[in-house]
Amino acid sequence: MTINEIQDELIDEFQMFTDWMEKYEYIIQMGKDLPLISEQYKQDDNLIRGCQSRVWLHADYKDGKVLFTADSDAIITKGLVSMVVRVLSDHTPSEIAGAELYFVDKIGLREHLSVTRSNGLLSMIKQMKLYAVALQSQEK
Amino acid sequence: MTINEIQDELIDEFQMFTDWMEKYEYIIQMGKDLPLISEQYKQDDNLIRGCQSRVWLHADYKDGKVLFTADSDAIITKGLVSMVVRVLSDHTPSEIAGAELYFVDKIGLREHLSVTRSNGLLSMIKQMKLYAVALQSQEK
Amino acid sequence: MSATSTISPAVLDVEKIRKDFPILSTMVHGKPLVYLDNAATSQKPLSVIKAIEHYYTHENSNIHRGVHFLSQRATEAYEVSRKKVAKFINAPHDYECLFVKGTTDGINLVAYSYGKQFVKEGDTIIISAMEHHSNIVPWQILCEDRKANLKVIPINEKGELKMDEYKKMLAEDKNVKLVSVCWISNSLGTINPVKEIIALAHEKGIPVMLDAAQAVQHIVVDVQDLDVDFLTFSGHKLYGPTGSGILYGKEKWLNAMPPYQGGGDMIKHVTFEKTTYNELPFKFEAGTPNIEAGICISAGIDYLNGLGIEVVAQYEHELLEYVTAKLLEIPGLRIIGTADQKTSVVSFFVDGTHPSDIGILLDKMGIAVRTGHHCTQPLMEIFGIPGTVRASLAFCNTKQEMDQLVEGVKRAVSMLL
Amino acid sequence: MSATSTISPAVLDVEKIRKDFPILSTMVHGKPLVYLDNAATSQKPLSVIKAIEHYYTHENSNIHRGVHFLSQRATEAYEVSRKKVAKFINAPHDYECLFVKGTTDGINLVAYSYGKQFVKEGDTIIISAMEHHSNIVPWQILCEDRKANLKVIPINEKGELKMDEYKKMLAEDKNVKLVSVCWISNSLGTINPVKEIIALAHEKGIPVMLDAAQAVQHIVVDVQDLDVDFLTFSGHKLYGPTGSGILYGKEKWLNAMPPYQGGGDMIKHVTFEKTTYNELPFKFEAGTPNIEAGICISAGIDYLNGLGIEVVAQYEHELLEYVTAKLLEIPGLRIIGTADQKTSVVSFFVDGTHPSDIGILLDKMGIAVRTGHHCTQPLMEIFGIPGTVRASLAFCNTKQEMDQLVEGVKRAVSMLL
Ligand SMILES: Cc1ncc(COP(=O)(O)O)c(C=O)c1O
Ligand SMILES: Cc1ncc(COP(=O)(O)O)c(C=O)c1O
Repeated sequence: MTINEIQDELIDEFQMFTDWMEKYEYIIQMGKDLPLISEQYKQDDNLIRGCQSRVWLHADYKDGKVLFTADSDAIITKGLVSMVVRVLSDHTPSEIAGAELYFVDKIGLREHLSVTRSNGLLSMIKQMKLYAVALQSQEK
Repeated sequence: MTINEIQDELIDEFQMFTDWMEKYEYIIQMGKDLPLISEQYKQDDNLIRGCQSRVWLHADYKDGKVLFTADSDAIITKGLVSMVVRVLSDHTPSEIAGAELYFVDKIGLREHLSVTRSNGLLSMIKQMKLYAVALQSQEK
Repeated sequence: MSATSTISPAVLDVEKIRKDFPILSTMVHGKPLVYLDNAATSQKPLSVIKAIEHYYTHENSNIHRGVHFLSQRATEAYEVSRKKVAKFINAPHDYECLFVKGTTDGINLVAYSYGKQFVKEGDTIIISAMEHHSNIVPWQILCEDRKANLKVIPINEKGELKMDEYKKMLAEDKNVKLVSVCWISNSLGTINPVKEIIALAHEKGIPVMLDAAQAVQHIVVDVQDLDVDFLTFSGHKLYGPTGSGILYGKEKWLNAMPPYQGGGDMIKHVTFEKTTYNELPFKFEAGTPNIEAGICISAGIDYLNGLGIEVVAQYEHELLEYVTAKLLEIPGLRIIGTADQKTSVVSFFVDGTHPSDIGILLDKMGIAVRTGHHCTQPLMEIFGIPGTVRASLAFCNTKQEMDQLVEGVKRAVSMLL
Repeated sequence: MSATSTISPAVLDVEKIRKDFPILSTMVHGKPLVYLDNAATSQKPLSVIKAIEHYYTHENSNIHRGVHFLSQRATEAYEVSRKKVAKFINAPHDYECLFVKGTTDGINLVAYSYGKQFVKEGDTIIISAMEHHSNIVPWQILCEDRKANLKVIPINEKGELKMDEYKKMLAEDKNVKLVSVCWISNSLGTINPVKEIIALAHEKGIPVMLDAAQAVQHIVVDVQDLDVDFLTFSGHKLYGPTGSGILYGKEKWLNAMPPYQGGGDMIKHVTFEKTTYNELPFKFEAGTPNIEAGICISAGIDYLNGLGIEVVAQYEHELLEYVTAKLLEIPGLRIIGTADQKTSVVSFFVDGTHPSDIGILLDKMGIAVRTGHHCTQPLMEIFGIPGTVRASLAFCNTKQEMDQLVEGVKRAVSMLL
């Protein structure tokens, strides 16, 4: 699936929820599913410090594709993080670098990407794109 | 005449004016009448610096009474100064120290005594009272 | 006071009071707003909003230097406001009350100007372990610049200052130049024994600064009774406009200190060779002041005075006791800050959850709380937690809102665990 | 342009514009207000007053740290405003635009932080002879602290900078660390050749700061075109609230400078041992900002943009030419400041009178002008006068008001002489 197909799939999944609480229950559920990163990568080097919660991000490069794993100490952030990983992971650096993440807005979670720096999500996406750009320039 | 009699006299004199311009014409007239201080006293020691205009004040003590002379480089201030001198000069230190200058307010010139520090009038009155208090304590 | 006691409705007519605050009728995500972030900033009564509007439609003008009508009018309003502030904290002289931007600005002013004059290499500044970053970082900067030491009064597990340690510091260190502590902690709600703190320092001739950011809106302030040397607070937490604040300082200190900022209004005479500074308070008020804020900070004070601060304090205290007892019924919930003397702030942590998760879910229920470290990171490290959920109360909150908070937390926790 | 030329009414519909400013219908001593003190502070259009009201009734909340709805809303409004400001001055990045209290605060910030990092004993700061006290005193304090030198670019009798002298200073002094001059003089109206000033300094690698307090409301500002290093202005002179202001600084300088104030929001991580500072712009915005001012400064900018600053500039220039010619018909009246490039300020002195006398009498006729030294005492000494009467114009003034001013001055002079 392309990045946008995954985004559309996510938007679809959220369409069935009629109120905020249901949405967040689903996000929390995604956050609870399995650890997203192996413990060895939960170290300061991989830490993205938001104002409130912490996010760890690790990138692997394999067969021309970037594989992301991530985690957070806050479960809602973790749920959000898992969505972003689902969307961006396993794509080529140029796909990732060029991706426009519209799903967050469409699902109604724009505030989590806002300037308030209340969580590490925005910094995480930035970091993922940086990795991609770096790998992209290696590719050439 | 007592300080208050002079104040009342001044209030009376201003009663006949119906508008601001006439009032100020009269004040300017008072300002123009004769220099109020001899040149030798127009020196920095006797200078009270307001934010806008400068006022010079000199005090003599004679036969138990304080004689004030004063001047200013702005003519309206000079007019105001001449009124205060007329009210306070030639009285005993304790009369001066205890005087309440209600005439300024009654004539409608309160703004000239305001916190805006736009002229040296307020500082001048303060200074006159300080002289009086100093002489008063000598008296005892 | 037990959790089930009713709050006497005779004390304050809260429903009527709430009508004075237009923003309280906001709908958030389809729910009525429950505003429990009063310690971050207070909402403004209509009288304050109207005072601002009145200023701009009837008085606006630059002050202190103009001879014209509007300038005189604005200057008068500004200086009358200063007098009201002085009366509010019982300052001996109005010129000891400087208009500043807020608490942070007030502390920085003292750190800079007092520090420049009085703090040398090897000297010590004492703060406490429960300080807001605004009462930490300015002293760190000063101490780094001067090679001075920053010492920290520790706290016990209830979140109270260890006064014995403070006494030891004063006894052992001959070079303490200033003590600066908060009156009330913004993350714990602890009311510190400031009168005793001041008296102990004064025995050694050491001045004391109080960060009263969380105090002025909750308890009676009397700087003469306290004999405090510096005290600062923010207008925006006191029902007044953002960008307003007060630094009270004893005349003797303010006179001995060099100015902080240079510019218009703070000078007497300027030449390129030599500049002489103006008298108090102007020496410390460089540039065009925030005239709106200066005038309207006292509109907030008027409003509070209208209710009566003792009545407000009592009501807020009853609310706090009520909500605290209710919250404690939630399994796994720990109250952070359990000092014997407390007011208006309840901070908590629920085992197995992250504060920000609870905050996000409460927000979706219309309940505004603050989550995180509340600008007191060192304090969070002492308690070993990433932060807390903090509900901070004011007289415009109701018992019903306390119930909503408790129900909201229960629901959030059940979703998260 | 001759004095009798009519001002094209097509340019601006001033009568309509005046309705946007509620305060302009004030009666002063029974006369309609003629407000000619715009350089001291501008009046506020209704849209700005409404924006303030809207903030307090719909958005008020502390920003940057809250997860709840109101906090997010206020934060968004605040950061959107920063973007508007950046666009207004064509800053490359919005985070190079710091919210400050005003021009004085902006200059003090640079004097402190840039000075701390870059100015050492024996270094030189260059200012000019026409600076406002706010662009003199902070440098005096810095130079005194650091044992550095303050050098002053002299002016000619028209009130223009002697550029030759400036070039000589740059050529002869190898230790110049900063040039800080006003773009437009508040007492003379002179528009300085800032692009040339900057280019000359940059040839030697010296950064330049512009005091744009009197510029932003009258001419188009493009910091990239100027290539200026620092530029600061006050919102209250730009139709915005008091206590608002902007300091633009190039990223490379702001990153190299230590923070100014310490406190909440400007830190990344605080421990008692070590504190790491936040990124731009937050590093320089300690404490709860003046949120109202930050948001509403751009309401003033929006208003001005709505009229079009080129149109405004043209109209104001025509007014200035008109009133200048008329005033010169009064015997004994000297215009102070007759630079070839001038805008919106006319300062004058009438032989045999004191400026404050004229100001008091004009006030009684409802005309608000400023009298005195306008916070430029050294400049008054150069001209050998105690001060001037200054009429400062804005787009909401009319030709008829110019006539009233001239008639008023005539009447005042006839009373005084
Ligand atoms: C040229 C100039 N610089 C600086 C200032 C100071 O601005 P503020 O008082 O708003 O800080 C002013 C305003 O009076 C000014 O005209
Ligand atoms: C105890 C305490 N000190 C200082 C501050 C800083 O106040 P401000 O941000 O208004 O400058 C606050 C407010 O957050 C506070 O609660």
